[in-house]
Amino acid sequence: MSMLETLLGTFQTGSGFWNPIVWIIVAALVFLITYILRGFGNKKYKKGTEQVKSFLSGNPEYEKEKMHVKGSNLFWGFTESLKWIFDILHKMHTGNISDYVLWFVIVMAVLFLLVGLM
Amino acid sequence: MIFNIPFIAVTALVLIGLYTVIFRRNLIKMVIGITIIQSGVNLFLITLGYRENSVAPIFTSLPPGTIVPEGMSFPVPQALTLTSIVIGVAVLALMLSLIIHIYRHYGTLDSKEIGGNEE
Amino acid sequence: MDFIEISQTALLIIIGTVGLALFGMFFGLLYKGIDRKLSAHMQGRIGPPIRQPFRDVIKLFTKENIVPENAVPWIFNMAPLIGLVATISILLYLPLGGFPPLLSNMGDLILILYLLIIPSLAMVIGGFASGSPYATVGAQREMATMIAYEFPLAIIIISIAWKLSLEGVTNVFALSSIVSAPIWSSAGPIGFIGFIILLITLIIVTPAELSKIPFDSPEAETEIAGGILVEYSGRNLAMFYLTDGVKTIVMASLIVALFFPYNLSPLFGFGSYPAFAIDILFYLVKVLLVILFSVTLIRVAVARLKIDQIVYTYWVPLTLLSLVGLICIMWDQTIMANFGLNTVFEMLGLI
Amino acid sequence: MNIIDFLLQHSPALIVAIPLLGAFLTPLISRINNKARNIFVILILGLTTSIVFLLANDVFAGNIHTYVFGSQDLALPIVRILFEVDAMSAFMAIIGSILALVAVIYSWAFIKENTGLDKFYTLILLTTAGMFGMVLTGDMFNLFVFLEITSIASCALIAFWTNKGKSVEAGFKYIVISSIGALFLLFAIALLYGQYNALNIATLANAIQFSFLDKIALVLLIAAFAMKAGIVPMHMWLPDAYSKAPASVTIVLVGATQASLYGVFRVCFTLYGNTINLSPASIGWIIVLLGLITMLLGVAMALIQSDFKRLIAFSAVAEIGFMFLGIGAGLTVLGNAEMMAAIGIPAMSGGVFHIMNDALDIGLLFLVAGAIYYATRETSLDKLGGLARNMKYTTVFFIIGLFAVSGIPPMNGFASKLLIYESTFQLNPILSIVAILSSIMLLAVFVKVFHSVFLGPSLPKFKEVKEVPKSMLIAMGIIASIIIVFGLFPELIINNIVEPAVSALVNYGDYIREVIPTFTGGI
Repeated sequence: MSMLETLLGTFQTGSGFWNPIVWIIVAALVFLITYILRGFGNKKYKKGTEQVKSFLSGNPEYEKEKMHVKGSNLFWGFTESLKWIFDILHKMHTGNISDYVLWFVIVMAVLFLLVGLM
Repeated sequence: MIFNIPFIAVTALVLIGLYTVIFRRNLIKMVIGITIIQSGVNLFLITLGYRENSVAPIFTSLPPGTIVPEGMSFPVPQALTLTSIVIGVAVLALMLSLIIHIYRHYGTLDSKEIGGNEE
Repeated sequence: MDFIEISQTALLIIIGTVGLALFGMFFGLLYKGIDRKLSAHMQGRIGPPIRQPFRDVIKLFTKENIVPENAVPWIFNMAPLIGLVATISILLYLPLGGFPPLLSNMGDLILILYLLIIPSLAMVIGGFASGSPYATVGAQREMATMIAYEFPLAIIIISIAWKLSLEGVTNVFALSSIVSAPIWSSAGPIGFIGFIILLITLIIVTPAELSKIPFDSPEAETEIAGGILVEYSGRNLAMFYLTDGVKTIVMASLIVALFFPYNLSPLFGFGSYPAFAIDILFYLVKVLLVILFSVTLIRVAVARLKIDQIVYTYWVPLTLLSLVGLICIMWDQTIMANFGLNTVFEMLGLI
Repeated sequence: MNIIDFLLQHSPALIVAIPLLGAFLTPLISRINNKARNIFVILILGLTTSIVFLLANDVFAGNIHTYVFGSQDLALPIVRILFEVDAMSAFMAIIGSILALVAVIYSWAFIKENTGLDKFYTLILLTTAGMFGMVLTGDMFNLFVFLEITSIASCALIAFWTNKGKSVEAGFKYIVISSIGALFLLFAIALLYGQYNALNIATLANAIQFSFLDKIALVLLIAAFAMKAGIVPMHMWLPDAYSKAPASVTIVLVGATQASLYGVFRVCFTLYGNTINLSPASIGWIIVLLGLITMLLGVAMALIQSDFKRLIAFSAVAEIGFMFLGIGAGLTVLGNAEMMAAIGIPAMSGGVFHIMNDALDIGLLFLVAGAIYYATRETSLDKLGGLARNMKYTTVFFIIGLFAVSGIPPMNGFASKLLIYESTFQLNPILSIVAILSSIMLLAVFVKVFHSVFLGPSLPKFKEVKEVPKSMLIAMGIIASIIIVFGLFPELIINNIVEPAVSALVNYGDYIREVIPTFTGGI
């Protein structure tokens, strides 16, 4: 029994709790309920017909490469509205080894200042 | 004052080395800069081991009247320096061999030209 | 703990889980119907009957469940289920009415914050898995919205916990402690303003969490034809529909638990069953009010924002607003002790 | 004396010696054939791992192990090298051993088609030996030597694919930056030696005065180690090195980076532990601040990357910020028993636990990236797509890694991040807010990868792609199963592994007393 209690033990952080095992059990239970509920639904669809084509507002489908949105195009809205931050970051990363050493020296200088002020 | 000269030399060597690494664009020169920093640090180590009027710490052939161990210069800094030199040689060899490869691929030794690959 | 106790707890959890799942789905759909009716009336329409969402779900269950050829079937089918499961499991950590959370000592506010991510994440992954450009655009918008609103949301949650930790409350992130020590009671005048600011921010965060207008650009029907959900149909879409309903309840309950944890039963001096009944009723009314303000009113009053505007709204004005709230609370705590109204009056020689 | 006791007694030396010996035997063994060599290397690392576990088991029970090379006489404290293993060292050694073992299992198939494999395995074993030496040693100069061994060996590994210009370039950048860092480290060691005539960490910690020179040494030590650990804005070598190295090398590099992280904490807590209360908050706050910057900038850069491995490398940078935040928060309250119990211990448990979690999560993701590279010869996110159909197991491992690294319950990352959020907010609410934000952005980063690599329509050019060989799947499976176990039983892990390591850092007096019995501080 003590073994079981250790395994079921709640993880305490001092300000909160987290019990993974109980969550897993509950989630499995809910999964079962929803899965049964989902089972009442209609399973069928017509494979290989027009149905399974992607919806493109009636336009013909492009070749597969063009249907796949490229990784670097994702999060456009986010990078767009915070463009100035990303521009600065981009400028920071020059890829030049001299700059890497320069950053190291700068950080060291800042640390000297901070520790010296102590 | 005369005892401070090694420390001034150490500072100067380290700063010259850093300057070389940061502001020179030729990779070979950067490697030279690193070697200069290394010499500075090694000089610093060896300076720390200096003890006025001391003898070499070889127990079997001490001159008569030596105070043990105060009269002997301490062997540890020398050992450290030797180790550091050996490591330095290994690093130097590695860096130069990498530079050969870089030259083969890029046809240049300019750090700005080979560097600008950041996505 | 002996075997009988464990089995009793287990039984309670099982019954509670089943009950809460059904409760969440039923009231989620019911409130959805009320929301639609109310917003229709606000726009001068008659609107659908309140039981319309139930009919929608039943209709979706009878429709074909199409898996498009560009989709990755197992991820495409799993995503709606995972989303619904995670959403329902949050209900177990929330106090509902006079009842304490079913798993009160097994999960806290940060866990709820993270579990709230999972339904949106499931939608995002489901959208990406559909393999349709529209769905991909919608999904990446949803993800960007998620990063955007998480900033003010984190500020709100941490501020409340920080305030409670100064009050000497133990386990500040546990919902049961937050409910038992309502934040209004310990706040001074400036802190009160701070909490009102945080409440307003949370109410504006809610529509984005639920993908409602004006923050529904992931689903924007008029431009990307339903976005994330464009390829979903039949029972998979019904799952997302239910998730949306349950998530509305969850968000409203969270706001109720954080800001309005009061119950009516102590006021009337009821005990036992009448107390449960009146508390549950009062809770349902509170949830309705929260939904009215945070979903229906905003939805009717404001038009849809573009995605970069959404990110801007959350990262600049709302983050600054909630930081002002946080500063008010901190000021209340540290500065009021030294430079509070009493001290100021004393300095002016009024007292 | 039975064999277990013997092994345990000599384990600190054996853990370094066995991989070192194995490294130089590998070229000989590979004369027989490739299979024998692979099995030999796996056996060597398996043996080392089991000794690490044996030692760790004893150390976690509360015994600090010391192992003396040279003079046993305490009167001459310099004429010897001391290995000192406390729980933190053992914790780091466990991480290193798991990563190295997984790396060689993975390499079996991953690197099979390359030439010069005897050198490859030699270098892997050398890196591992250096890493173990760094975390086990009790001597500052020895630390420098092992750091250099690790740097040189891993530089050669980064540049292993010499037919690619970028790899060589990344290797060159790595060796330049790490040799400069190491030289400043040596400078700091010389400063300490010049003042106190000692190199032993415990002896130095006993004598240290926090004079002006000590402050300079502290800055140099923190800067050098932090650079090797990849702290923003000195992180730029890290994405280059991580992304251009073969995947099985990257996972060893993760371990080497974390050994440098260990260096920061050893210096702050043990070496300067007794004097850091002279300036109670400052050093801790500097560490916390570096952690916050690292988190935000790392994750922001990761968001805009378009190369799979480079993206993971930037998120590895962000993850290191979490450890700095957690452990730095502990450092701010060092010496204040009440605050330490309320804030410090949970925050540091989170930070230390996160070291382990980061190694596993980031390691798993790099292995997945390597698997994708192996199957498609492609790492650009713009060219990949639809691989979830062809590589089901890899997809599942990626999903586990995705959830773990972004701290979605019930994975291990959630437990450690929960500890960090729920303790640092008491120092300042902003700390937790930034941490939560970075964690969500990490999720966004990897969801982007999930879409662009695994989801979407099946591309014609990847029609023929097959699942990767078994050895790579086994390697990924080992890490994934550890992640799940850690996620499901965080309480067990915290109590049995993390808590001893944290208390070893906090009660730095025990470490010093093991060598200087008269030391009185650091209770």
